[in-house]
Amino acid sequence: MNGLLRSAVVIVGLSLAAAMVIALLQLPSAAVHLPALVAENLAQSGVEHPVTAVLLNFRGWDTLLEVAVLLLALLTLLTLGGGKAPAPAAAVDPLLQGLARRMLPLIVLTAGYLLWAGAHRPGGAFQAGAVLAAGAVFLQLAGLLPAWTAPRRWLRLGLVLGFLVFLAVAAALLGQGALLRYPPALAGGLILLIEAGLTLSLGLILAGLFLFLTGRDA
Amino acid sequence: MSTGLLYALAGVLLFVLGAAGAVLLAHLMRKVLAFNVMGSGAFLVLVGLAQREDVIDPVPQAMVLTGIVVAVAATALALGLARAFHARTGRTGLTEEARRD
Amino acid sequence: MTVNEVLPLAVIASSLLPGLIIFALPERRIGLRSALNLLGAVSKLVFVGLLLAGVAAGEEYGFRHTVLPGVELVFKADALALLFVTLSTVLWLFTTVYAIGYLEGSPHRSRFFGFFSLCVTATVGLAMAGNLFTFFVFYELLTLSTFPLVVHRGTPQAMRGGMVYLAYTLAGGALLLTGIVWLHGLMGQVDFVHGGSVAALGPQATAQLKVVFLLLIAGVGVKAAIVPLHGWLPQAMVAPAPVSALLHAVAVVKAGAFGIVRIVYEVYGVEYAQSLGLLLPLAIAAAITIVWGSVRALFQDDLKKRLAYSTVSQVSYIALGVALFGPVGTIGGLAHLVHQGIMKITLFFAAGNYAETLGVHKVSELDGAGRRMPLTSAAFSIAAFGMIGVAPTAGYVSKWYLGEGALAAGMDWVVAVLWTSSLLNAAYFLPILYRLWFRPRPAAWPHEHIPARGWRETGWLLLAPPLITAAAVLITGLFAETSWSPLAWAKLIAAREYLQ
Amino acid sequence: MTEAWPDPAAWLILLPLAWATLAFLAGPGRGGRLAIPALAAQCALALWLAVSLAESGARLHPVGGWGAPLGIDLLADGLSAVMLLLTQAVALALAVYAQAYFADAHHRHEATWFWPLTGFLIAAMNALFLSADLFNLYVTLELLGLAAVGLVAVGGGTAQIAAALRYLLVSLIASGAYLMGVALIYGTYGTAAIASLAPLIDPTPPLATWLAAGLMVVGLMAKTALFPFHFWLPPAHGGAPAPVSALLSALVVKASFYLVLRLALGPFAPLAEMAAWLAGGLGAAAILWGSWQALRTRHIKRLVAWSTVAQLGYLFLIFPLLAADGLAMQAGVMQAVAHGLAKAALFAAAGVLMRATGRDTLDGLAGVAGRVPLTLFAFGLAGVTIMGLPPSAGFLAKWLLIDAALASGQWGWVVVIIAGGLLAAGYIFRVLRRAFLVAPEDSRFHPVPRRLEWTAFALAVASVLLGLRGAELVALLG
Repeated sequence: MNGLLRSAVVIVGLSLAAAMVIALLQLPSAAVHLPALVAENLAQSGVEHPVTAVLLNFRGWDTLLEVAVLLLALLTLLTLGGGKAPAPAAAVDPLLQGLARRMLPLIVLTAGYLLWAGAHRPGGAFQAGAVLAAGAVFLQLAGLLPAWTAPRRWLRLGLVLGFLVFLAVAAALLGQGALLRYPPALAGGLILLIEAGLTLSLGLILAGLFLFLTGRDA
Repeated sequence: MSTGLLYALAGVLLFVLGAAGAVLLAHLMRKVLAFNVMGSGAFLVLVGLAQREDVIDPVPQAMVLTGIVVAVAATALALGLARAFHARTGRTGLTEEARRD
Repeated sequence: MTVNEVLPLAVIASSLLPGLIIFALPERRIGLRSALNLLGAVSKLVFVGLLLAGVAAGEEYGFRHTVLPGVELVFKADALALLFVTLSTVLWLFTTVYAIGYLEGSPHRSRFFGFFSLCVTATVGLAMAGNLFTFFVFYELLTLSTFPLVVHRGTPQAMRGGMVYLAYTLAGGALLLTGIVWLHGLMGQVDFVHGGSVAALGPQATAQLKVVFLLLIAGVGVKAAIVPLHGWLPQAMVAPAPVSALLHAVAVVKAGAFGIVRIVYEVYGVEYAQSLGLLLPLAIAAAITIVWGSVRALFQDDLKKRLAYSTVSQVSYIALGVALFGPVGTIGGLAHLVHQGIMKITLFFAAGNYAETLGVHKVSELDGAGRRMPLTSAAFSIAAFGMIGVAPTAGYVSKWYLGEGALAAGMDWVVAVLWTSSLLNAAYFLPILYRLWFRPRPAAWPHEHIPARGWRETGWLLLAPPLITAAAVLITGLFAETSWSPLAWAKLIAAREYLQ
Repeated sequence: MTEAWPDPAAWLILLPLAWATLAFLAGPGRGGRLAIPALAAQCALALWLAVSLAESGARLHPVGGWGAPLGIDLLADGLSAVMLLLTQAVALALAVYAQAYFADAHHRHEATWFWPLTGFLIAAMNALFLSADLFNLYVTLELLGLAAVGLVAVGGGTAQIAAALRYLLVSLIASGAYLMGVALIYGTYGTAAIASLAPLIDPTPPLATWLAAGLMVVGLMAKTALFPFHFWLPPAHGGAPAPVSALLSALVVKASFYLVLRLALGPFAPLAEMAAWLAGGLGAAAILWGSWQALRTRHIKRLVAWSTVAQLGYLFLIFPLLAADGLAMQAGVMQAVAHGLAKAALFAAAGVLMRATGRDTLDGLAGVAGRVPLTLFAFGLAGVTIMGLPPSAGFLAKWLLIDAALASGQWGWVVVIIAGGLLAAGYIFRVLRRAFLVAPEDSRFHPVPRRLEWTAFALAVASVLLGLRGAELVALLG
């Protein structure tokens, strides 16, 4: 049976690839031109950088659900956790620990910059969160941060804070009339507030994805 | 044959390779990696096609950002499940003959 | 919601509501359960009485409820419906009394009487259905509510009987559904109208209409136990006596026969069916079933199996009456619908008493039972004579009219069929009567059980119903020609069907 | 377009997201008290939405106020209103059921994590039913998939982990295919908004659109566990705890079917005829194969899971009939609603039966009718809907399906529909039959919380009552 499946998948794969290549080569030009629309509305979006404008304002709905997806993935990992004792700390390398202690402030600074830069050049909450998470992983590998087991109240609050802020803003705006319709004057401020909350929570969530995993049956 | 279209074609090949790998490979780790290759292929096509007439379109880039985050979440979940499965059964694959490797 | 709309619903609710309450009753509340049962039966009788008076005076009773666009749940209490409703209401009262006595001390009685009430609700709903859709809804509800009754004892053979019953009835239901939806597709909602409404479809649809007729009659024929589709009936004898009585005299089998009547008279119209040449094959199938059922009954030693095969043959009298093109045959068939019910229920009540009191299940064990249980045996004998068609009984009247109808329709071979079946009836009933009255009683009965209360024979709850229904067999026979007999009502219906 | 009162549709998404997060924040044990009132409110919102749609037909809510090509639209029309009502109603009933089901000591772990995951699951479904943007649908599909996988694994056993893993891998590959479809569509037309795409896609589109439609539909079929892709469903739905299996079988697989229907009626309508017979064929195969497996398996929940595989086949039978003038679409949605209610009742009843007898095999069921009569009655009523017998909603769906099939002269589907009904009777009575048997002496029964029985009964009665009054549902669907 396995040989049959293997050859079937290969045949289907090749024919699909060929068809797609042909399709792409004879593709007509697109009927709708969104870049023009984005440029037009960039002024009211509250940020200068088009990608951040799309991410946080024009398609802010996608981003809200996307954070929910990330939070959900973490929840599911927690359900798998037996909450057993964390693995014993690896042999500590003094050079690594020294480097980690000196790198930490730099990591936090970079994350802050990325968060702020997001408004007018590539950057934003996700990139800042990723950097923070990387910092946490680095500390754990260096033995300065124990692996996490079942999160207690404060950690849980940290994990969901960003998402709750985003949700609160969305609900408040919906109360006024339309979901996620930032009043032009407040758009920039609201986006920054949401991005700051997200940076903290995404940092904790992404770090959690790694630290909760290592916490068990290494 | 603009560069955007070239990336899109590469994306197509990556997609098909990743999909075939995800179906055929038995080892869970390889399946998750293949799934990520597949995702990257789709993202390449998404951005590549949008720039095939050398006009930078921010919307697909935002979509790709969202897609990457979703892919990270899915990969983390897959790895978590694979570790839990390995911890309970000692096997690295779901199918029977996966017991060997 | 005028009175004319509420009354049919009241008839249905009078058994549905007590049924639902009984389901919820704990097992030990015997008094309340019996009271609810009897209250339901009596109130239904009252409502039916009102309907009878109204319809006789030409009143129109009906209720419509839209389920889907173009599909309505329609109730219409017309003369034909009330024939069947009256029969089932009256006999349900007696069967309930009998069941209360018969099931004393046995487990799961709330469940039994709950489904018992649902079964009668389905029967009455089916009788008063105003279109094929409503008919089908209650036709399947009848199947679902009788299955738990057939398997009530919970023994493996009861389960086998139940499974066979389900296989036949659900398959029949599937055929019926296909036919109904097909017809629905051809002409929209199919209401029951005197003289039928299908003729309006014109000549190009005749081929399809023939196939649809086959589907409808096959679907309904399963419950009417026409020969190739009758296999479930003898198997369903595993059920307790009141259920056999209900299934074979009142509800299931009659629903099938009633379906045939509705389809031939009020969907196709008897003239149009005759012009399509559909009545002859139906008559032939009915004739075959009549003879074949009686022949098989000859060889059955188990008393209830013999009565079951007798039912297979007797119900086809109704189908035969319907297939005889002419008012007299119709009157014979419709009257037989009622007469057969009264006679067969008496036989089953008696069979139940023999089993309960003497532990007798086989015909061969019936020697001398007449003297031991005189009243029950008297009732059995009267009903047996009725089945044979001896003079003063109801059976004689319906067979007489069927014979007349056959002559009027010029189908002389049908008279021969009627005679042979009467002879066969005699062949399988008279030996029983001989054993009952003229053979010496055995040393000891299989397991005799002398009831504490009531006559030596059995409790009065088990004795009164057969006596009353046996009396009814005689009364309907003797007073057939009066204005309030089932025969008169059948004449009223036939007059309305053939008016156009 | 924004009325004085804000649109109930958007609240239907934000509310579950909120209570899911708060349930996680509140920690173990307090989730149920939060979820049930919230779900009741959501039911009210969904009902209000449906009523308000009855007059105005459809209700557009541009998120952020930007409108179709640039921003994302939330569109609430008859179809989404019906699916929302089904989801909230079944979720509320199952929440009441789950709170009692997980109440005892050794279900603490499930009790803790069931509520946040279910909250995200319901939020994902509501978002999916309302979204009118292909890429946003990808995100909602992912959110739904991960929540469903999490719920399958919440039981914690090895079999459940393996089933969750298999389900996740199939779901990811399916999402990947769907995403590639969206990428091709965006590349070809420059937008992912359904409203803007509909006028652009003509009956003879470029090859890329055919490929995109194919990839998206195949991906969604895999997520709906339609016949060749059904292998992951029985272990996942059969192994999970009863309330989870009920949620998955009754609701989750319906979401991807809804999406296929939405695409076939909306943007890909011109292309629908071509592949319609394929969908119908797979549906017929699913009915036969699912019923055959249900007739053979010895475990109650595995039987009910295979029944899902079979009943999903009915949903795909409507595609070849969509062109006919009958009410094929209404039939499909009626079947989805009827199956949703009945399947939730079946799994709830199966959960009670397993807890009462302590075993999950059919043979252990002998005589259970005496012990848990209400549950048996619920199983019977739900079975009536699955078999498509009157007076149930399943029967109305079957009636409409046969009517549409006859109207378009496609006879084959009528035979399949009738055969499917009889096969369903076959496996439903396998359970009912054993329940009526006399209980063997050695069998001992454990007491079961009354609330479990009443919830299963309420769901089953709902599926039957809907059978008496389908006119409003059909009217709502337009």
